[in-house]
Amino acid sequence: MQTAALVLFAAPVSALLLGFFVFRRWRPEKTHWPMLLSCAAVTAASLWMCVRIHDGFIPDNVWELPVYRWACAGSFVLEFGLRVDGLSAAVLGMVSLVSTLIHLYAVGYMAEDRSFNRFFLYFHFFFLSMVGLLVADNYLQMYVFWEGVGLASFLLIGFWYEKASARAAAWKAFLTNRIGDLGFMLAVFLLLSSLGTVRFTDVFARLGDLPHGTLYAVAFLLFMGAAAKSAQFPLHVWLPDAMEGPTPVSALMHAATMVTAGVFLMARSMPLLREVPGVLAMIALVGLMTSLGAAAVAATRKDLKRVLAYSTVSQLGLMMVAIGTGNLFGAVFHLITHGFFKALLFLCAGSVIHALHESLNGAPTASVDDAGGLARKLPVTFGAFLIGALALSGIPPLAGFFSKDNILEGVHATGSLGLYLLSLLVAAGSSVYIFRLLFLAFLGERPEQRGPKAHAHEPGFRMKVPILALAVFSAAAGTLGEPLAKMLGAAAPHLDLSISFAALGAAAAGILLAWWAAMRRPSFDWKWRRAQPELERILDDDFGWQSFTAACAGRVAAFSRRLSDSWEKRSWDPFTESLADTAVGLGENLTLLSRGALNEYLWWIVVGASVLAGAVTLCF
Amino acid sequence: MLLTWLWLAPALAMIVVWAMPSRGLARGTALLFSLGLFAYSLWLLAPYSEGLLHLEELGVAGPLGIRYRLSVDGIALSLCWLSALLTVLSLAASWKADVPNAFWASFLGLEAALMGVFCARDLFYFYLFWDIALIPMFFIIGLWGSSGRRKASLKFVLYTFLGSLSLLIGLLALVTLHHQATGVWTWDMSALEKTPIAGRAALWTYAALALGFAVKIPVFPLHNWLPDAHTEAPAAGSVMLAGSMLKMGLFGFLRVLLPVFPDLSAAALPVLGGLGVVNILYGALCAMAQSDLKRLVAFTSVSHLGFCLVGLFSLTAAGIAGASLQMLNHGLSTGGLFLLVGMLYERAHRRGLNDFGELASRTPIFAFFFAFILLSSIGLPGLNGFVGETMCLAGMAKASLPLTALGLIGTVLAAAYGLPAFQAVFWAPAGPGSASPGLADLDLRERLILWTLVALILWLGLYPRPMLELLEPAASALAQR
Amino acid sequence: MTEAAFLLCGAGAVVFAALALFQRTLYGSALCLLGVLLQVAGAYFLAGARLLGLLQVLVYAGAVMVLLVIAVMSSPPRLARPFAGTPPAWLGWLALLLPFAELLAFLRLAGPADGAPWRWTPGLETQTASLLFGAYAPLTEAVGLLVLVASLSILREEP
Amino acid sequence: MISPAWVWAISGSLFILGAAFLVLRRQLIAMVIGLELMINAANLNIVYYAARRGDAAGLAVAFLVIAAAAAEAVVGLSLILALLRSDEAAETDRLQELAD
Repeated sequence: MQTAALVLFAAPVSALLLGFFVFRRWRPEKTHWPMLLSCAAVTAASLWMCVRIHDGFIPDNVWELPVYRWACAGSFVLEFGLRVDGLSAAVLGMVSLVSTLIHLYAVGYMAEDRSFNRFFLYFHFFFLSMVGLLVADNYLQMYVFWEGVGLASFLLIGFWYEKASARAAAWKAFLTNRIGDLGFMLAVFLLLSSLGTVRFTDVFARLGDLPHGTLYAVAFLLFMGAAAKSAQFPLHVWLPDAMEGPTPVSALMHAATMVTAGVFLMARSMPLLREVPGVLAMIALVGLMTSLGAAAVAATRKDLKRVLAYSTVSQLGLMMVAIGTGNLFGAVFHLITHGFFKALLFLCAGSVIHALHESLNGAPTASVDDAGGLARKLPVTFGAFLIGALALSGIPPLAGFFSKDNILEGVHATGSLGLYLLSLLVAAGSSVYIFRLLFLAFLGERPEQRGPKAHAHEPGFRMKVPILALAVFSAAAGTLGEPLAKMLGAAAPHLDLSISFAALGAAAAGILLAWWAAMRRPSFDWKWRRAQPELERILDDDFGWQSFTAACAGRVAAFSRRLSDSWEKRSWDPFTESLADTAVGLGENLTLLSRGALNEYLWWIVVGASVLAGAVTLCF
Repeated sequence: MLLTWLWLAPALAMIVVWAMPSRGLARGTALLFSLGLFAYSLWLLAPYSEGLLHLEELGVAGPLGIRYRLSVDGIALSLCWLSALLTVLSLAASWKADVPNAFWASFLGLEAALMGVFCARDLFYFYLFWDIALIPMFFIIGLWGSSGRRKASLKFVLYTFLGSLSLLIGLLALVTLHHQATGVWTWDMSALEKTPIAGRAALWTYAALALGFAVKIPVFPLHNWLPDAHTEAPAAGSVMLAGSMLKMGLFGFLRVLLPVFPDLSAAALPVLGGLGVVNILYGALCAMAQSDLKRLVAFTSVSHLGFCLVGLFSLTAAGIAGASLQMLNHGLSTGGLFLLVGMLYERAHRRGLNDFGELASRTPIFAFFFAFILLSSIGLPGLNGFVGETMCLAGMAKASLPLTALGLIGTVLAAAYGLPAFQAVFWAPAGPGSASPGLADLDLRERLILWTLVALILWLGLYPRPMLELLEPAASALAQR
Repeated sequence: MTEAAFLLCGAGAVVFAALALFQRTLYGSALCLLGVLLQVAGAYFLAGARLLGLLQVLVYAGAVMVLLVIAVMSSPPRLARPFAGTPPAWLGWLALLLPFAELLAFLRLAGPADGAPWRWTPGLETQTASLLFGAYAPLTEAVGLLVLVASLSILREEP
Repeated sequence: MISPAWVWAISGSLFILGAAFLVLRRQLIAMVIGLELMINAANLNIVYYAARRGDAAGLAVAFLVIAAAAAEAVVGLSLILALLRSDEAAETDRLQELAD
């Protein structure tokens, strides 16, 4: 295990150093080789760790290794260490697998981009931070890599920094994450000041002596951090704009790995959350609200990647619902399967954009208007997209069915019918928007679509291999249920037939609705937009939330301008400088006294003498 | 005599450099000497035992118990290193400037005064060096600054003199009150610790001393001199000003106020801690709205020192160690930023944010260094800024949670002023009148300077333990009181 | 009685001073000053300091007034007679004759000083004289020298 | 026995009239006159008390005061004469600057 952990960190760091110092100067177009090698090494190490933990070689599935003492200060000691247990090994396995495939895909996708080297440096830096985040053994170390991931997303979203929209999206993503990190950090400080330590084992062991108020606050603040990173309701504004980045970035970070960090944090602090049922209920509610809202918006978007982005937000909401209902296994299982099929969907969208490259003239995303009838031109991509769509909507043989079904069982077990029905609605919604996209983009052409009548070509071999691999994984991931349950020490998943049938029915209903809307009435999608422009604007604006956050940011900026200009420049600065002028003015007035009029001098003498005399007489 | 050399050597070197016949010679000796002094200050760690290095007392007790006493503890030693290092870097950075010998001499003079302040054990010598430090900085800003230097240097001097006046009043009051209470004339800091003075008199002395130090840290209402002084000072000047002169105020709090009035400091926590938080937020908000790069960096240093203040007044070992570490970090990252802005100004003679366009593609090396040091200054974890801020706020979390939360908002605002500035200068396309086209990338000398800074930032960020162990005993000693 | 006379002389001095203030011409003021000086001299006599009174008349009313008159004469006409007109004649007569009238009136009414209710200490003046040239000798010499030096200031060095 | 208040009244009014002269009149010569008045007022007072208490020293002082006043008047008037000779201006509001 020691060596595996060492490989986890040594490989990416050495690849980065090689890439930055060696390849950047001499052979920038070859930088992907060290990166791919390190990805392979990390995947091997993590899979090996999964096997070790699965087979029970590690006592009670937790392996810890304190590395070094980072800082000691008075009462508390901050140490860096590694902790690999069932949860982190499983997620690490999925993350490293998906990252390797997406790295491979990115080689093809970014082949002709001029800053190829810079892209891979940032990409691999993200991979390093993600790995670091998953194996951290205390909250502070997790926070360090947490912000590292945030920085990587800033750099990668703003990769094509010539475009103003990319710059704005990058900055928006980083700022929203920073707001979430504020909560995370405050929770860390709360723990530090009350318990004196932030190591998971110590914190969960001494949960008892935390006063209930602090416990409640810590749980809420941790959720705030997770909400920012996993794009939950109040802080989800950055994810749709994050599609400005290149597609491999959207695939890896904003679909499979980075956004799941929030859910991972929640899963990691499950013992703490279980102490505070109120927060759990709140998490379930927020998760449900986010997934419903995102599903509704996703079903109406025209841009390929935006639909997938909102779908990610919706699926993450579902995972949060699972966490909220205390179903840790369901959430993690869905996280893993979602990682596979969402990455697959994004990669297929990537090849579509790559294929339509000429007609898009450089736009990072393709709209449904540009696509249309692609199935004939891109058969492989269509097949993979179909598998991904089926997995996402939860059709039995594929992965989505098992994990979503488990979540629904968890929700059903809580007994609240409303929650269960709404979750079913979310399941239906997810199949609606993904199949609408499938029908619009791949099958049947519409008059409004400027689709590739002539020349869409299948993407290169290097991009096809990862797509096919991911297709296989998203098909087979369903079987991962039992081993994952064993690793997490949770109960083995059993299929409750009634719930699975209900879920299957919802999914089928969704597909039928999508088929009816897209295929039976070809131009329905464009007609209702013209009919209700108002509805279109609200949905585009996230029910008004995007403009609200933009307005808040604008108000803060205006306050800062007012503070620095009107207060600093025009009132406080001149005030202090005016002190000098008043002193000078005082001096000048005093000089007027001695203008040379002798009589006045004498007059002052007489006045002075009389005052003195008066004082003397007063004294005696 | 070890410590006396620390300030006496640069003073002598100042005279020697001033008298040098040729400018090249003066520049060379100044740089070599500052390197030597830096090595010497590092070597000073060897005899450094637990707690104080050692008490150097020379001569006989003068009138009113004044005696030439020097001593240095972990915090003071680290600040000496910082000033020595920053002098080396600023001298190296202004290598190409065509300036007379006096320029190099005044830097050495400034270094001498700073060393004096950090090592002084006797309040009288502390005050003496405190005021001497002002003179070279006045010349640096006044003679070699940019366009508005007259007003800025005058404002700087008037503000700081006001501060040192209040400091003098405070010191005199302290000593006389101490004499009345104990009948002993003494200026020695360790003797004055936990003075038996109490009641209104102690309050007024505390207020006077605090005002004197607050002007130097620039606490919120008294900070007007900082942006002007920085925008008008030459690059090397603002590195020294931000890097080590601002620390004199904090060092004063640390060395004089906390040990002498422990109970009052505890009582002053909400006031001064609150002011620290106001400093953080005010600095960050003003930085967000600046269009001049140097003024932006000046306001960031106001925000960083707010963290130090918060850490200091948490009166916990973690807080104080964090504050002293944050002083070092601020010296490195803001010093680095000023060096970078100086290099930019050296090439383009312009500092506006929107004067430059896609520098990332034109000067990639410069972009890398600027990004790295900017990230360290907005507190990206893994770099040094984060360590300092976390320790300060963790210390304050014990004392009062609302202040910690407000402080944390400061870190969010840090991202809000840091990244847009970075994007405007490096990512945004070059505007019509921008100065980007003709810019040359960094040459070897500049790269060397910046690599040392990057190395230090990374070392303090990833493995701050050795430095913390140096600061730890002094901090916990203060906290226990 | 002599005290009353003393006060009378003083009052006279005040009257003359007031007159001087409102004289339109410098001559007038100078004359009134002469009046004041004489009245004060009279007061000294009544106070029994006869030598002092004599000195007052001799030094003050004599020498200083002469200087003053010379200064007034040499001042530019516009200045000396700002409002055109000479000082009223009665003023001059009054200034000169009033002390004599007082002296006469006093001598006739009260007789010689011996009847003074003020219990003059006899030999007061002899004591002052011996004092002046005894204990205060250096002082009187210095004052004499002072007067000599002061008079040098009159010499006008040729430009 | 008249109360000293009367004497003080007289010498006080003499003194104030002298001061008034000094302050109100613009001609320098008038000022000198005012000065003489003030000195006489003071001298009157000294003599009165010297006589009342029979103190010879008082009278001696009075002597010296008269001598000093004379010296002072001489110097004053010569200055005024010098001024008159130079630019025919002996009024205060013409004499503003030290250097001409």
